[in-house]
Amino acid sequence: MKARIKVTLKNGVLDPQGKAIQHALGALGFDGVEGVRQGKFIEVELAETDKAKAEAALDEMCRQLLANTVIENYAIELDEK
Amino acid sequence: MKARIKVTLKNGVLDPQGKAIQHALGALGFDGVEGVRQGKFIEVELAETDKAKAEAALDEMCRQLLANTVIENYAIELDEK
Amino acid sequence: MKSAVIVFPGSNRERDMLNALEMISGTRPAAVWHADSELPDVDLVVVPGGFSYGDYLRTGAIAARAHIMPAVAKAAERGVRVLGVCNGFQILCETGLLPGVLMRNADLKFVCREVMLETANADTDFTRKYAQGQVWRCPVAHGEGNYFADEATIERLEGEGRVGLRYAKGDNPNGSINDIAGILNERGNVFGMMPHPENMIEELNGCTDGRALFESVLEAVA
Amino acid sequence: MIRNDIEITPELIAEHGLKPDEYQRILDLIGREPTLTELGIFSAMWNEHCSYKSSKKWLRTLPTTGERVICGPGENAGVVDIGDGQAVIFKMESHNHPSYIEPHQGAATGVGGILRDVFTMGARPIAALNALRFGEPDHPRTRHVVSGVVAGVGGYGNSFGVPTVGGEVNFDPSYNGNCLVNAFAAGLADADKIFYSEAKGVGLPIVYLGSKTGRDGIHGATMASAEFDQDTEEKRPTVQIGDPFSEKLLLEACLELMASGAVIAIQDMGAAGLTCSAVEMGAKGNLGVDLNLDAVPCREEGMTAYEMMLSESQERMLMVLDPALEEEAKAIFLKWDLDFAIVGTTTDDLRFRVHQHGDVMADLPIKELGDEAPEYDRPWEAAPKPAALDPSSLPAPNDIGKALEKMLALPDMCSRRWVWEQYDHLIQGNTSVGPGGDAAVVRVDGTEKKGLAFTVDVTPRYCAADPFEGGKQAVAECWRNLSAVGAEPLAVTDNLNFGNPEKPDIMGQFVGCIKGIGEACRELDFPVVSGNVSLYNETNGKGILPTPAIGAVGLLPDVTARATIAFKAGNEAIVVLGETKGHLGQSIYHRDLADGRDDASAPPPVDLALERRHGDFVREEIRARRVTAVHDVSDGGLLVAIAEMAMAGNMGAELTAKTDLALHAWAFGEDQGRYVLTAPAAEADALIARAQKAGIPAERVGTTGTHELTLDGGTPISVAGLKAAHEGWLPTYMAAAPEL
Ligand SMILES: Nc1ncnc2c1ncn2[C@@H]1O[C@H](COP(=O)(O)OP(=O)(O)O)[C@@H](O)[C@H]1O
Ligand SMILES: [Mg+2]
Repeated sequence: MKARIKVTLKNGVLDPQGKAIQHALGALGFDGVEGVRQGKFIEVELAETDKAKAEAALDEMCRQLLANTVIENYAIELDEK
Repeated sequence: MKARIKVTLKNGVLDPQGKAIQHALGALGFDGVEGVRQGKFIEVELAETDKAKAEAALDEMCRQLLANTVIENYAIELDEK
Repeated sequence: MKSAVIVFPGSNRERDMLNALEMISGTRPAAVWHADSELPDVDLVVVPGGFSYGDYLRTGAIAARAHIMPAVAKAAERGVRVLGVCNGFQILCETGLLPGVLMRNADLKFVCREVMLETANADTDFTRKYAQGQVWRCPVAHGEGNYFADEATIERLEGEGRVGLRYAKGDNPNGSINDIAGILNERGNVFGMMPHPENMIEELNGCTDGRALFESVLEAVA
Repeated sequence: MIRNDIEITPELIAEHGLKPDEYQRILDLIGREPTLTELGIFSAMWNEHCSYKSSKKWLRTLPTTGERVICGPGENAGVVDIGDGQAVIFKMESHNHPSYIEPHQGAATGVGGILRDVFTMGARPIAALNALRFGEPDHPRTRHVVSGVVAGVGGYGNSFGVPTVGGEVNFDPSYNGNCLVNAFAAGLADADKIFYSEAKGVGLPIVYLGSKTGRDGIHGATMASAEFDQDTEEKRPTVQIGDPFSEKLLLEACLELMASGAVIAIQDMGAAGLTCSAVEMGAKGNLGVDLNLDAVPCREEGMTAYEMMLSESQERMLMVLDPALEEEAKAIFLKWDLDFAIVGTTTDDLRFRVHQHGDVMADLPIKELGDEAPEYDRPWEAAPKPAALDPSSLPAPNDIGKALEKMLALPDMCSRRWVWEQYDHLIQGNTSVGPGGDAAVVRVDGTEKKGLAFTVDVTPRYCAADPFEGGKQAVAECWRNLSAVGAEPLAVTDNLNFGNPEKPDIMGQFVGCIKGIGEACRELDFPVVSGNVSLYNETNGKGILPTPAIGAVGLLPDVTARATIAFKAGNEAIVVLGETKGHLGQSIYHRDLADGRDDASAPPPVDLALERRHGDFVREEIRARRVTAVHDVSDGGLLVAIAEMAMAGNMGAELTAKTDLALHAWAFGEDQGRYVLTAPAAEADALIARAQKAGIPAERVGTTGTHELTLDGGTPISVAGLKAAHEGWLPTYMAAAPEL
């Protein structure tokens, strides 16, 4: 089963990368870029075939490793089979 | 207008982070993780209100900066207004 | 030798490079600001190490789009020697002056230590003062030095003698493919390398093995 | 939106860390109830961190002056003359609590903060060090904290571009819930171009520089805002994120700005950013300050005065500007893509006024905010002086070689390579001795041979057993480490980490350590020029080991005449300087090899006169190039020191213990004031004679050579084997649960 995880910074947490990208886009002549936030996009391939179990496992993975829950949120999306 | 961009490594491109994550998940006791790939998730806030124009601009941004098209693919998703 | 060192916001080994070039060539290089669009008339352009633009997004990505870079590309086209060290190597790859990409170190950690380098091709403008196969000391200091390119590119690089430097056997600090530490462009006038020869040039550094790299360029442009 | 006219309830006061009597003091001072913003300002200014209310009385007892001291405590960092019109500027600061909550960012912003302290004074940072204390290795959170902290320290310094050349790492259960991250930074400036925070001149613009203000690190406010802020869907994280890239820009812009002559006074925004920096600048200059918050560059919308005044967003500065140079100053900041905003003016009425949206959000007497902060003479209780340990109470090891190998692979004794290889210790091209030796040595940029040496030290288990001796020892060990590379010790900075000062026994530890530090600094002419206090380091009512980390700086006229610890050649004499008495109380041997975790006996005493004599002698020998390697004897004792020299040089030695002591006491005793030196065999007698003439016990204990250590003709111990054990522990430990 395939899962896609988005890890994004919580609101209000400074995002130096996003800031630098926004600035670079401006320098390249792209106008009207009002904000950029950079997060992670993680694709995980699981042997598990039970959706509920996969979801639970992924949630644990996010908590324990994939996201830093002090400053990041995460969202899990599972492939429908 | 808000856009979400996923930047992912092309097939066959080495992904040290993905590999390290997979390994770490194994060490944490998560079984059956068969593959992990890490990409980026970039959220862009645009002043532009015309969807087609926004899309074109975002595509340019990806080509010029946000993705290294030699090794990365990108996908743009625009908020429906 | 007249040389120029490009300075980006976030560059931080440009002073090391300026000092090294001055010490070895006897002439203080010009420091060229990223926002300029022209280069002085020089024999060598160096893109130095550091964290240009914080290395945010991808290492070297934002710097590669800086104002000055088209001028660097043009100089390279004219045959001017271009050397990229560490972040400079990453930037040259991002601009396309060199093929491939530098990914995160295989263990995901920044590494600063001395490694042994092997001169894989001593017949280049950047390595001629080393003997073919010579093994020498040089420090590395990077988090993303894991060189990668597709198979065809690697084959070409290897086949055309464009791998100038390799990490000596068993001393690859980052997982780089074929132990690649430094590569050339097709024409042989653009060289990118992860290690820091500019930090290995005087007694203070405990060893002067890095000098020969600069002396090679010096000789090439003489 | 937090309103400013909220009712000030006892709960709100408590949430701001103010005691009822402290609140009464506020009422008496201003004659009315404070606004919420004012309460926030008081809580920031009067907390332990800013006001030093529990420690001030004792800090005053430290010696802070000296011939070379240009500026002692009271500014962002201490300034010491190093001749030739140059000065070294340095300080150490803790970021303990943030690093436990979010190890990577906590440590990173700790490094960022101390670098800012240094370049705020006009210095370009040239070296960073870090003293780290973690919980016991088996504690479930330790690995995560180690990995994050190290990545954070490295990530910030590497990107900023300062070499991280030294530090220390310890593991102890007392840090399980409260790690210590103490960051040291030193910079270089011309002695006549130091910048201070004292505002001068009335009606001058106050300028905000650097990154924008967000809602980072608003501590007292978190709870308050949870209450007032019902419709926020997620609890606001208070973690500050470090942006080394912006800091690097800020450095370059500030140095350029200072060179332009536009800066009258400058102060970085650290803890309680805008509040502390503005109040300090005004109060020091006997001036008032009017702030207009509408002009403050903000990262988020709708920030209240309260939030802006307490935000701890990083990479920001405040300065008083010469108005004649405003355009020039602004151009510099724009060039570096940093914010530059005039946010206030200096006034002559000694008020601290904060305006927003046309309202006065705070109007307070500026001097009193600092001067009238509570100061406590907290009750303290000295622990009884511990008795010395009877050495015969400790069993001898079955095999001294095995014991040595085990010792070298202990968490507290193993190689820290795994840590410092993640730090760029070479950048700037001036590193002469990097991590792994006694003190780091960095050439003074632009000079041919002049050098500075740096070290940070403290032995918390000694401080716990006897705070006074432990305090002395921390200073003495710094002195020794500097001397061991050939540097003249100049001055120190301190970072005093303790538990809850409201407990008399903890306060007793604090007082004892300060007294010991003070005595050692006085005896060694080693003034304290800056420092930082971190209290309330405890979990579930249990304090950390008392950990007064000392950072020290020394001067070398010629870096080519510095010493390193590695054996250089075979057939050289190994000479021990100082008396070996086999003191095993509080030793690593006792604690970790003889089951002495609960040892309450006395740590090794420190004789300061002898320290000075021995250090002076060693330094002279190094400078005269008469010795080939030098290492001081500390944790683990003599045999460990020799083994470290052997491992560093990949070379063995034949050793003889000419002693009446039990072999393990000779090998592992931690008597102070000792050094191991090597010199060509033919010169050994002369070396010993010189030492004895100087009144220093000196004895040849062996000869370098081969690839093994042999003690008294016993079974040879492979140096490679020792090295494998020594180098192996930390990477193996960290590999067990990889982190990203
Ligand atoms: N333990 C100490 N010993 C000596 N000086 C100290 C100590 N603690 C703090 N100081 C001095 O008190 C002043 C205020 O310290 P601090 O608030 O930590 O500085 P900053 O505002 O730069 O963070 C500084 O000049 C510092 O050097
Ligand atoms: Mg400060």
